[in-house]
Amino acid sequence: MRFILQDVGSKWLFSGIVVGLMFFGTVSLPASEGAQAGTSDVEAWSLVFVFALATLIGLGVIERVSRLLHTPLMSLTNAISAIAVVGAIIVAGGKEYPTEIRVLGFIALVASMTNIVSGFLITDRMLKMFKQPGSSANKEAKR
Amino acid sequence: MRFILQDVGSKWLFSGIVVGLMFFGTVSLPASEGAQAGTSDVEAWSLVFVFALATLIGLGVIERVSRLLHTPLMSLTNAISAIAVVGAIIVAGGKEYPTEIRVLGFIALVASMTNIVSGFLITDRMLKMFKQPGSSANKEAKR
Amino acid sequence: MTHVVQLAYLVATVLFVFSLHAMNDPKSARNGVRAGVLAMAIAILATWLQPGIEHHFWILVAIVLGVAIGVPLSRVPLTAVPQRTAVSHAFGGLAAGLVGTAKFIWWTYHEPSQLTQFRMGAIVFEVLFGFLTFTGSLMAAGKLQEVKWIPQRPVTYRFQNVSNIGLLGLAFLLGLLLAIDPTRAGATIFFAAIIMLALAFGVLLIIPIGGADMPTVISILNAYAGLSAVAMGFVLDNKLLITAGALDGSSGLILSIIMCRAMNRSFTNVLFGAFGQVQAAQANGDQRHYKSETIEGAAQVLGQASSVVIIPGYGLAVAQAQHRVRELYDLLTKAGVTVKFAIHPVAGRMPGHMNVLLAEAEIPYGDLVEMDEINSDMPQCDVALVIGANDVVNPAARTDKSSPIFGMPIIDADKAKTVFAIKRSKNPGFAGIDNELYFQDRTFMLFGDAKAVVGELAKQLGNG
Amino acid sequence: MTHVVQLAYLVATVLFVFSLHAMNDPKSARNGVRAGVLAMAIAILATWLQPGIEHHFWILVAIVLGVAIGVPLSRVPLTAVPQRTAVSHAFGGLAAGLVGTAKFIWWTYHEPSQLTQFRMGAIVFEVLFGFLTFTGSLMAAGKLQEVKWIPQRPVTYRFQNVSNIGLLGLAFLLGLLLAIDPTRAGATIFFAAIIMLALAFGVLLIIPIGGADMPTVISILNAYAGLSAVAMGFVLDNKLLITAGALDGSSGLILSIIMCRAMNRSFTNVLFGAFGQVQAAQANGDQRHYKSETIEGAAQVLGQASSVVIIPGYGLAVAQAQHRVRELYDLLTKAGVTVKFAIHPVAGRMPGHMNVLLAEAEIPYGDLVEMDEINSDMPQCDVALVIGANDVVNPAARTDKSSPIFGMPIIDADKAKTVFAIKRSKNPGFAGIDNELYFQDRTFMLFGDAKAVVGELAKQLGNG
Ligand SMILES: NC(=O)c1ccc[n+]([C@@H]2O[C@H](COP(=O)([O-])OP(=O)(O)OC[C@H]3O[C@@H](n4cnc5c(N)ncnc54)[C@H](OP(=O)(O)O)[C@@H]3O)[C@@H](O)[C@H]2O)c1
Ligand SMILES: NC(=O)c1ccc[n+]([C@@H]2O[C@H](COP(=O)([O-])OP(=O)(O)OC[C@H]3O[C@@H](n4cnc5c(N)ncnc54)[C@H](OP(=O)(O)O)[C@@H]3O)[C@@H](O)[C@H]2O)c1
Repeated sequence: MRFILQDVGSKWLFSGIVVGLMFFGTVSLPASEGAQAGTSDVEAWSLVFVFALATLIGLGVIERVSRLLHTPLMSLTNAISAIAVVGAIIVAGGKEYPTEIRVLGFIALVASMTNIVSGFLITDRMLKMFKQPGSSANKEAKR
Repeated sequence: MRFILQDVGSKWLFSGIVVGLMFFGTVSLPASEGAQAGTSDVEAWSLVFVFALATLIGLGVIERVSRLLHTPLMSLTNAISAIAVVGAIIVAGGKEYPTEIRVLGFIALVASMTNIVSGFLITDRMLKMFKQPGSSANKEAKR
Repeated sequence: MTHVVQLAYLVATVLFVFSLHAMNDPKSARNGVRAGVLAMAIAILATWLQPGIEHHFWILVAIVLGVAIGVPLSRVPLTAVPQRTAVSHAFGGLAAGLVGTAKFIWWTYHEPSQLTQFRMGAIVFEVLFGFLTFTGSLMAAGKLQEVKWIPQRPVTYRFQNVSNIGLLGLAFLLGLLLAIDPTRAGATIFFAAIIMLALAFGVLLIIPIGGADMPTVISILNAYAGLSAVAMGFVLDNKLLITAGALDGSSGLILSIIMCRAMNRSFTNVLFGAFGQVQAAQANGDQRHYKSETIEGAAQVLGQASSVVIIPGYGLAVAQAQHRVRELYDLLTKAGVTVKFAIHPVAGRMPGHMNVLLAEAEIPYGDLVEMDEINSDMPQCDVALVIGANDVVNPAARTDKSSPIFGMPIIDADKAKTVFAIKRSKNPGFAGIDNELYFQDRTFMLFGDAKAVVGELAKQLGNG
Repeated sequence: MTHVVQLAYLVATVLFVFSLHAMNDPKSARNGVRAGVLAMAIAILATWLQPGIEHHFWILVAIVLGVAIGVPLSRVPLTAVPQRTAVSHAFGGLAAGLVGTAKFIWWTYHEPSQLTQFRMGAIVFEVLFGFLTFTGSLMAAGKLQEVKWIPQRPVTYRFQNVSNIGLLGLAFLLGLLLAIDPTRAGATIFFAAIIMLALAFGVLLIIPIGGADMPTVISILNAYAGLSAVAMGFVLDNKLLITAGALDGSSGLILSIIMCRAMNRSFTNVLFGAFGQVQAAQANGDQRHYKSETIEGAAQVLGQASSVVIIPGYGLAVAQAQHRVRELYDLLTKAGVTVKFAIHPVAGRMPGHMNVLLAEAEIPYGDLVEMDEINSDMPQCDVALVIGANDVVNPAARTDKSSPIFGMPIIDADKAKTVFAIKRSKNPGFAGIDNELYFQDRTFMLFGDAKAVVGELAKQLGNG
């Protein structure tokens, strides 16, 4: 966390705060209807908590990723961000949706699946190349 | 996380799973009334998510605490666990509660406040003693 | 208002995480305390100012009382820190248990429709962990404080483990029945029974554990106190309770793992092993021969060494010899000797014990070296000065497969060119076993109280 | 069913965290990929098997199509990895944007009561970030791939930054208005305008940024793609989307911080600085004098050295010389020379570029040393062999306050006893400035393509 405070400095903190405030503004506007429809206030805050905690985990975990692996890390997170696939399935397959909406979901699903497949495959392809010092492949080559 | 998997091994994982399952069992029992009363299913799961994420953060952060500071760490977390104060205030001060219930809250509040005050004070007292190598207090003593 | 409260709780959560994060370095650690205090203040204010909260006088009185008890509790001597921590856990468990009980009573008698299965399940956990932690921690504190009517030695009897686990299982069963039908007939009796079982289990869990295993037990109880706060969060639908409790729980978990690992024992062994019972039987040090050295001789050797490693242990804490050690450190450093302290993770009686002790004497923490780091330098070390340490320098852990501490990582004092060992008698340490180190050729004993012996060493060096 | 789905999402969340955690060591990294694949499979199945989901044929076709496009995309040469990543981000942004649009249309026309302010706000964020990432990433990929009709150089014009920010501000304003009253008259027009503005902003954001700054931009777009997934989670009330998106967002954030820090530049400077525009103007290397060395001479010096540090840079990647470097490494190692590789965090064109490249040639990663570690050893190093690196060894970063790279941490190649530098010409590197290193007394140039020169060096050493 200190990492962040030092380096990003004003800019990111600033934009973070702006985004946060906008969100907060949106959330805190007096709800125009009862709590039943859509996400209730408390549930919305639970989602914000989940977001904040996951970000803290992310910062902690990514900071410790080996410098050797930053390129594969980029493609791994790329694959993970294709989690949008979940939303795409819901829209593409939801029984209540008319075709024109499901077409949007279909495109989104193709796009996400592409990311998942290519992201994981290329990450693994790169990681396979990292040979442990003194591993057999390496010794053989040194022969 | 590997830390955990290696060392606690079967025992804790096992008890963790038992606890988790019991919880899950409790949660997944068919709700006997509508979703309005009490916590809804989805909201309950949000709380479980918050718990899981906070635990992951805790494991990551505590693992990195300096070995020098394990004793102060014990008293610091001790103070933090006095967060039960929040529940105690709600019970002690809730306007709808009868006196006999508020007495329980009162005792709980005294107990938690004791922990907060003594926990933070003693932690700070211990931390104050840790002198940086070559700090002025130290140089003076070396004189 | 909900939004303000929830935002406050979110800020408090982040501050708590930051607080623990800051403990990764002594330089930033005090900021951690500040962040923790701020977070707690925010949490208290946000809760208090909610519209549903009245009876401000009650709250105020409780807070004043809490401060009045808390301040003196924070002034205990450092040797009493483990007991204080245990008492604190007892308070924490009590608070969680009482809040759970209050909510149960309220919902059962006033708003039964609110008592969902989910909430009932959470209340059962809260009350179980809370009250178990309450009595368990009080027992642990008693053993550590060596209160007269609490036996220090492990107390064992036939079918102990079976009956304990049976008790806990019964409590769980009752809890499950309650959770299935929270408003069943006799719910209050079920609930009362669960409380009684939890209270009893707390006591019975600690009885078979020896006083010296208490630090590990306290850490586990710490985790339980955290879990009871988590359960309270589920009951009250309060995310701050969940996050703070989870942080606390993981801290207790990791500290107990570290201790168990550094002792090469398992949780099961600590909790059910009745360790320390056989202590007296195994030691037979009196039959063997020790070489002694005079203070003058030892002071001379120390003064002529080029590197000295001091290995402190529980005896240093008992004798409160840290300030004398500081004098010795200053004199040797001034004479050009490199002095390092080798800190074993479980030296003393709580994690980090030696670090706080030496920090109290203002020894710069840069000279406190962890076991793994110093061990590779031990063969180059001229003098290893063992002050009140025993098990943590016992080479049997490396060599003797039959030893109860076999496999425990130790500080390799036996590899130093010369070893001086300060202890009062021929008695063994916590694990109750002989220490080969004391019998080896290069080891010389300096019998006596650590404070006195180190003081005299310093005097000799100062004069000479 | 809710419970099964939610449990599956929780398990997937934990697996994703584990997946990233495993990347802290190359040994465990492939387990990380496995955990990620497992998590994704669980997430997909849990979602698909929900009762509300039908039209399985559509889903199946989409998945097959995705696989059909994804597999070839994963086989691109390693030099094209940055472009591939950018294209992927574009897909990710597109998916998020489309899902947001679909939900907006559905709720507006079919279930307006469901379109709460909270959801509307989240949809606005999702669509903004999604479509901005879509066009922005496509532009970035184009610049990296050096597509003809996308200008490589930064394109600037008057009031560029002001108008860009104005555009974004307008989109935010429309979003705010929509969130205040989601079912207002003309909501669809507002929404369409937001999409257009986001698409336009994505293009305009990238136009003023030079091709070589793209890696940093890609990382920032990565963070945006993550944030759009988070917003989608808020829209769909789906916690897995939130956690995975947040992990992704923090990864993008941290990688861009690392790059900015290693270049000693700020985000603002990368995004709005139009860096690289003035490139040609500053270089005047042609007027100064270089010392050259023959292949034979250099091979001899290398063979007689006792320690060689190889400093690879972007040129090594361009020339695809890694396998030749491997030959050289083998020959030198066999001759008893200690060979280490000094890896600068931003050598090449993406973070960790050199590591993957050298790993491809099966050079054991134990010999790849980070900048901070190797710098203290540089004065003891006999030969520093700079292969296609320039800015990362430019001592002006340490000494010349007026240099655009002043303050950037560099590898101290200039402190080695002898320096050989391989490059094709007298042209400057990415920052477009002269490099004092090439003019110093102990530096000898080996002009030519990296692959050819290193190959010949190896041949000489092999024969000699
Ligand atoms: N730190 C933790 O977190 C923790 C937790 C649980 C268990 N433990 C256990 O505690 C033990 C710690 O090892 P240790 O080497 O520090 O201590 P130890 O093995 O208990 O030995 C302490 C030694 O100090 C001597 N001593 C006691 N009072 C003294 C005095 N006033 N002056 C001089 N010497 C004195 C004792 O011998 P005399 O009686 O002859 O003087 C004894 O040999 C380990 O077995 C560890 O597993 C530690
Ligand atoms: N890695 C990242 O994540 C990242 C991200 C953003 C920006 N950057 C920037 O990229 C730069 C990286 O520094 P760097 O030292 O690696 O590269 P550089 O400064 O761009 O220099 C590359 C050198 O390689 C030479 N070269 C090009 N093709 C060659 C070939 N086929 N054979 C031999 N030499 C060849 C070039 O000279 P000739 O043309 O004379 O051959 C040039 O001097 C830094 O300024 C950094 O800030 C990096």
